[in-house]
Amino acid sequence: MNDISVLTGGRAGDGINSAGLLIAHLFNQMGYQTYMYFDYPSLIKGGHNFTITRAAEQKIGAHRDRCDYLLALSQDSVDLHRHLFSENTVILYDSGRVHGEGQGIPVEAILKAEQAPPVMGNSCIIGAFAKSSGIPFDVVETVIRRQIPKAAAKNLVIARKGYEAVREERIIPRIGTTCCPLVTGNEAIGLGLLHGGLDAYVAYPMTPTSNLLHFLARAARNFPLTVVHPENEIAVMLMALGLSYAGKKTAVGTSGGGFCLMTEGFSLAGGSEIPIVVVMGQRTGPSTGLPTYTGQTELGFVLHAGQGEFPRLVVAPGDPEQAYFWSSIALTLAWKCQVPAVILADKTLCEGTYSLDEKAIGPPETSDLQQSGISGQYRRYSITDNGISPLQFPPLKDAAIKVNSYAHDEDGITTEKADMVRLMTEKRQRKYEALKGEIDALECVKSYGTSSARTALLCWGSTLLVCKEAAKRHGFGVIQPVVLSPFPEEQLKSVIEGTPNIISVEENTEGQLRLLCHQHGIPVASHIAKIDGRPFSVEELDARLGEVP
Amino acid sequence: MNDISVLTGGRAGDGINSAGLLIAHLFNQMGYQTYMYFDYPSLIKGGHNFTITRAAEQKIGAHRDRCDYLLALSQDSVDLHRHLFSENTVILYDSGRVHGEGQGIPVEAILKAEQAPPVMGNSCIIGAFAKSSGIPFDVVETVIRRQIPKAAAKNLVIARKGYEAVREERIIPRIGTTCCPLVTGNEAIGLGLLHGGLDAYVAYPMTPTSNLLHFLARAARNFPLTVVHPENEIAVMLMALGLSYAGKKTAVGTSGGGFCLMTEGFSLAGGSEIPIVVVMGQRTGPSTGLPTYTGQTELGFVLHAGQGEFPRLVVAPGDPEQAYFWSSIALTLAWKCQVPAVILADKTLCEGTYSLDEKAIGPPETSDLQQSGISGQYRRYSITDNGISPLQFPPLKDAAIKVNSYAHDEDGITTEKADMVRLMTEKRQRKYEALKGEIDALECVKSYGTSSARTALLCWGSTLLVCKEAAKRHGFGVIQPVVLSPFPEEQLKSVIEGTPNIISVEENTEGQLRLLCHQHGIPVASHIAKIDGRPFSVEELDARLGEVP
Amino acid sequence: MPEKNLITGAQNTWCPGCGNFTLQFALRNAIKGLIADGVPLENIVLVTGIGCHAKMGDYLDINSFYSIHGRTIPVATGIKLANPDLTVLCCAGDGDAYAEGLDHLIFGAKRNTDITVIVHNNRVYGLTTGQYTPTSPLGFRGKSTPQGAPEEPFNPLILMLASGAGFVARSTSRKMPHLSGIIGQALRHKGFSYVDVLQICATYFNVSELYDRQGYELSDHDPSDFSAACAKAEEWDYNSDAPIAFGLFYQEEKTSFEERFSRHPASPGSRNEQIRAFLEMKR
Amino acid sequence: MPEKNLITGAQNTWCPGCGNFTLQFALRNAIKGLIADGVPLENIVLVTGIGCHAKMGDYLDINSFYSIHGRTIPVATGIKLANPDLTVLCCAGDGDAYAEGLDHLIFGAKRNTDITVIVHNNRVYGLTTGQYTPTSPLGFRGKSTPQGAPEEPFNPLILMLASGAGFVARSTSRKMPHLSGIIGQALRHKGFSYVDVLQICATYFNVSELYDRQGYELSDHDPSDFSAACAKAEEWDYNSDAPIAFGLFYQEEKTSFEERFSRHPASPGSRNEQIRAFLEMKR
Ligand SMILES: Cc1ncc(C[n+]2csc(CCOP(=O)(O)OP(=O)(O)O)c2C)c(N)n1
Ligand SMILES: Cc1ncc(C[n+]2csc(CCOP(=O)(O)OP(=O)(O)O)c2C)c(N)n1
Ligand code: SF4
Ligand code: SF4
Ligand SMILES: [Mg+2]
Ligand SMILES: [Mg+2]
Repeated sequence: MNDISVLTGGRAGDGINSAGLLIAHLFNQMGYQTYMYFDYPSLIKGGHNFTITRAAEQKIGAHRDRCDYLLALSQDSVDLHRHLFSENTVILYDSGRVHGEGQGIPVEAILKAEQAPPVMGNSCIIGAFAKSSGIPFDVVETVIRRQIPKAAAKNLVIARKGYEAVREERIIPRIGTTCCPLVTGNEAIGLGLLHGGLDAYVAYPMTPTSNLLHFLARAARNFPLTVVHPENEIAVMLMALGLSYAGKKTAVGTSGGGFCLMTEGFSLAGGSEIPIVVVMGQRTGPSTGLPTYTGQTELGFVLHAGQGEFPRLVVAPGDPEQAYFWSSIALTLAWKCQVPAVILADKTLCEGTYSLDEKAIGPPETSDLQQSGISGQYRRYSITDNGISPLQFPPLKDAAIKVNSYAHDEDGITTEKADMVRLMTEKRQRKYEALKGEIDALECVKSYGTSSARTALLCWGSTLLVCKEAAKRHGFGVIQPVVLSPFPEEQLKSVIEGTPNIISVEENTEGQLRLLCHQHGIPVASHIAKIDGRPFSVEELDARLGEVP
Repeated sequence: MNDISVLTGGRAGDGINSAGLLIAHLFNQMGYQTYMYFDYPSLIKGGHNFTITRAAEQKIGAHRDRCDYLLALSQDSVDLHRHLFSENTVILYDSGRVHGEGQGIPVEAILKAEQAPPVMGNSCIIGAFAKSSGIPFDVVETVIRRQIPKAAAKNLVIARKGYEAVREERIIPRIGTTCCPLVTGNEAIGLGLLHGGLDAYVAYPMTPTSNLLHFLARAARNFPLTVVHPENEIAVMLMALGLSYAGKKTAVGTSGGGFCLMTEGFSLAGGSEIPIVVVMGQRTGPSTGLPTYTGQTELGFVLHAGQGEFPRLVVAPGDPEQAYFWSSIALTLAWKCQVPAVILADKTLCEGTYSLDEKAIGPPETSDLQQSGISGQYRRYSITDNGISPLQFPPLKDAAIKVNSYAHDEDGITTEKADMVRLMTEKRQRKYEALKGEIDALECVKSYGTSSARTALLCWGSTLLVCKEAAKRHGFGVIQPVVLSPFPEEQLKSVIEGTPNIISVEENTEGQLRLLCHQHGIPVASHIAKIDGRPFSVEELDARLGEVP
Repeated sequence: MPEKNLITGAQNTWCPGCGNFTLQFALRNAIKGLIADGVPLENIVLVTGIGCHAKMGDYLDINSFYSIHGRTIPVATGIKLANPDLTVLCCAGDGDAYAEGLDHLIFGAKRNTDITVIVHNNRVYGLTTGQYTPTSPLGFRGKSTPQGAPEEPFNPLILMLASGAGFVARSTSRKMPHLSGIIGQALRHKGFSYVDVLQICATYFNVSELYDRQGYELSDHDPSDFSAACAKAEEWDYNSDAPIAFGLFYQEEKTSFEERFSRHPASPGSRNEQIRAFLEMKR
Repeated sequence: MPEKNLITGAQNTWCPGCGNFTLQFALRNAIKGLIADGVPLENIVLVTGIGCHAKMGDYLDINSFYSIHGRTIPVATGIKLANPDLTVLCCAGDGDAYAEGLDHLIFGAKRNTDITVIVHNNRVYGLTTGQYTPTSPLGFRGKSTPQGAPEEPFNPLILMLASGAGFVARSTSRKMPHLSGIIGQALRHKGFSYVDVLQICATYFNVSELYDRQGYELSDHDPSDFSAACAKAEEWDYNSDAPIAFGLFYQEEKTSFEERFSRHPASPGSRNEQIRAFLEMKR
């Protein structure tokens, strides 16, 4: 089985992310499934960045520690990763910057000779990598023409020089033709939202969802989409609710710190029954923490955020296909049931690049807004059997559409009467049941290889793919609830049935999903935690699984 | 057993709260334990307000539905409460405003005759009440002299007129001499904080803790206390953290909506290890909800608020003695363990008036800041066995005291290194253990009458006293965890042991404490919910208990 | 359409003598004026904060978004962006707009969103029973400042002028026709319009006497003259006893925020085709 | 005390050419000046927000509170209230102080808290890789506005003047000695002092040429003249190509916020006695 891992390292500003991505595209052209992890600190230039680009025959979404190729644009790239090398590691380095073993490439000299700007150093290295791994130059050419269309010619000249500067070392065989589109988790979320009918996106920049803002801001050229970046997250949330009230399917994006500021508006959405989707990308906390690293510490927070009780949808996609599918669903269901929804992601998913399996993204049926006939006077909160009132937007002839953060009556007028408060609370509870009915009709709990296994890993969000890979090595199954609220208790119980040992794998301390399972009477005995902001590598999780008694 | 309940009703602006309180003071002088519930909508003048003042021989803290005396200053006071009257109810009304059965008092005429302002109408009614219930006028005199010292003479004249306007109907016997100080929950919390050494209080007004702000703002005349009301809750939290950083023991107060805005700063406190106390008064949500009514819907929220994981102390006092005791403890422990703490109260507790049992408030030992010797260079986050670093404040000679919201090293300098992040996360986990040790040394789980009972009510916060009263009628015990984080799992388990049936009683939908118990492997089969913003009355809970299978 | 009185059946709970009554009727009149001009009633949306002022959302029988404390302006901005055909106005309190959510007010002006913001400036937190606000005078003895407020007020007109507001006016609940007129003008102004209404709080800050004594209506004032507007606005600092001008201080037409959001060209294909095209590029 | 260089061992991670380096040294010099004046080093506290600018908290070897995005000013206010003997200064970003936390800036000025706020105004969100801020020019093509920012910038000097700031100055990272001087003056000003520093962002908004070409130092300007200050501040609107003045625009001494918090008389009894006295009243 082919399974290749390329580490590309350099300083921030060297374009390491792009370099890793070009390599992923080379693999893509060679027929491989790919995944790219991008590790960078919170700074703009300098420091140490690296990508790990992997290629394999089957679907992957986790990095490996073992490094087959190292492309070093800085000394740190060699020095900091030594423990990942073996004698088989092919090392290519920029001989102007690195004292290395392996093959040096005089990047600066090449650029100078061609009067090319420093950013083109990447193409030089990519060319060299292609040569050393036996990737034909025409593959490089295809990738550069597609990915750097604006400056393809010059980059190709540079790449060719890099190609010629080294010798073939370790061949990567072609295993097929072009595989898949390569997308980041952020892009998959954005596309899923667009698929679901997104009209507006409002966000204040915050890692790891800033790139979703950037992606959608660009997409606004091609889609009928309004993208706004307001003064802060409070404004984001309230502006979004204004857009929703006036009929636009709207989402917002942030990370934990920004989400804190949105919680008051989140409760407003819940109480006044205004649909909204929050893309909540987790990173390492508490507080500012490690802004560019990952974590899974906000499950409890998003489940309980906001004062008062109200139904909410929380989905935590584990791979780009789920990100696409469930983002679309989240938007659709938020609107159908008039509830706030959270797409709970994390830095690993948001900023990882994956081969997207287009067949697996659905597309889910975009069932339209529930359009109960309006008979008689329109009342924004009319009490219905399923708790869902007809949703209309101004201007609506002969009607005043009144939404209200106070306890209110069917017309949306403030009430303080105990009876009406109870009726409206019960109405929202029925909406919860309606929402539960919607999710029960979907496969909310994914399981992989559980039929024969006596042990399964329980996970949520981006740890899915590392769990799948590590579990296979141990003959374990994997169970992943994608929907976390309403909690798919029955589906989870039926999936778990017959698997006596459950090990939760989460990037937090105690296992937040694990505790949630306990709440629902589902015991989860062991927990594997990760708390340093780095995602599990396959080898690391593999070893940790070996330690579980 | 003497058990008297007086309902006083009128419009907002009539001073119903004061009237109810004067009645409580009459009872207090007659040797009774008292409790007053104040029910008012979110408006300033008009509408319908009422108080229920109860007196009993044993400690009470819940209202009864049965009404023994009705003092009606408005027609609504008669019309809206008819279901509470029996033929024995003594009705006194302002004959200028109310068409009533019972004894009318020409309040307006009396005031006019004495050229007294409308607010003195209360004294008139109080006088009448005293007469009708056989309370000697000298008791009225004592109360008015003590409680309205500035205008005692005139009020006494008016009270006398009221006294003379009616006849004795139903005697309330004197059962002792002056009983206790009467305080609201807000005052008990404020006094407890002062007892614990509060230096500064920062808040933005929000029911039900606005009165705590008002109380402490006045107290700042007598205590070395800085009270600030800034532009909004974000500023509140951050200003408070600035005060804490510079060495002032600081608390803030708010309700759910304001707490939303504080969550980002709360996480900052957690991550940067700056002590802070949040008085969080719950009211009916979601969103603005019913601002002047009650609820217990934010337990899950305060337990999970803020991004990332960090230790926090959460205490939920159930009566004014606990409010005093645990507010003091919360401040002390927040500082000792350098964690954020939440005093989780609600409208019922905050704005209820209770007889305070001074013997039961402690005072707990105010153990001082842990003063580990500083050897060598001061490092704000030096890694210690119990996770608690020495706390010092600027100016500290030859040291830079650096706190940091980023992941940081021992000096407080930002780090992004996986190892240091793990060490600091573990340090905070050890602090959690230290905090757990502190609370384990205290009685965190109260139980009443559980030794013989096979059934116990499980409750938290202000429902304690109604539970105690209703449980007694059924021969049930009552179990109340006062500390909710760190969860006193062992104490709770040992208290619960031997009580096979546990019924949770909470003013929320599903039982948030109940779910928390499930998480800790403590099954709670039944749940009695209340969701209309009104606290349980004794009769109501009694009846609901009767329905539990 | 039958002449509607625009008042809902909700029970009114303002205190007797409250300036909000005047505001309510002035607003109603201004809205009737709009309708007479041909604006469909259903195209008007009111956004309120939380506080006494905000009860307007319950009382006026028009589309309304009774939002949360301090947040009228972002909500209104979202509504206007969603549908520029709507006439969107905010009733905000001074606690609301000058304290809790001041930043949004300044950004509303900066962006020149075409909304109207009416601040019920009673210079006190009414609904929370009388604390000082950013426009209460220095030394104000409210419940949170029993020893007197430790801050001088700011001058919100000056702030709005400094923020780029294209319509800056002041009126008072003591002058119903003036108030109706100013609100009508504000609603018609294209771009961000702001009206500070010195509203009497009968219960916690009744300075009717001051406003009656010192108040006068602007005349001979050129609202296109920015410096003159600043000078007039500086006349009274919300603290001392000085003449208080009512009227339109400043007006300027500028491109609005919504206009700068280019309407999207009819996209060449359906959403799904666009998505497919994007994925194709990523292959 | 041995001469300290005031710089920690933390690795500096600003981009080559970043204006923050100039700010760092200017600040260090200004602090050294204070120390030379007799201010104990340990009495100086720096509060930073989050962004490139905020790394100052790591780099300067003085007391620091590296807070969260947009919140330097309330933190600084709390510190100053806790201990008026401390010299408290903020390094804030323009995203920080003009967007996320604008309200605090205005209230800092309004209250006249005796703190110094230095805004590293690079007119871009640096650390989040280049989005427009409230002082970016109209049409700025940042990552969140690839088709150009839809808002005109506001003029923060005018806002600060309108908010009652008693010390309003501007400098630039292109003029190290000037910057040191202004910061020194700001630190010495009793009351709220504000310095807008036009800082070069080498990576996302390098307008060195503009600042060098249009920048000039104020002379013949009377900083006690409010109108003159406003006029000078209006000269350049942060958008167009006009002369950009550097220097002290306005200065006025006023009572500070802390001073208005009356220090409490030595209480007649201990805390517990006071508590008992209160309870006695409630009996
Ligand atoms: C986040 C938040 N904080 C506090 C409150 C409590 N609150 C309700 S109304 C109000 C003040 C209202 O003052 P203002 O805006 O001036 O309105 P007014 O009542 O004077 O019309 C406050 C502080 C709230 N609802 N939400
Ligand atoms: C509440 C919150 N929202 C967003 C962010 C993400 N964030 C970090 S720095 C920054 C912008 C910084 O811009 P600026 O204040 O101008 O500082 P600069 O980097 O330009 O110095 C943002 C948006 C955050 N940390 N917290
Ligand atoms: S408190 Fe003041 S503003 Fe509120 S309703 Fe009463 S008079 Fe009006
Ligand atoms: S991004 Fe700009 S502000 Fe940030 S360090 Fe680089 S040059 Fe400086
Ligand atoms: Mg007000
Ligand atoms: Mg900036």
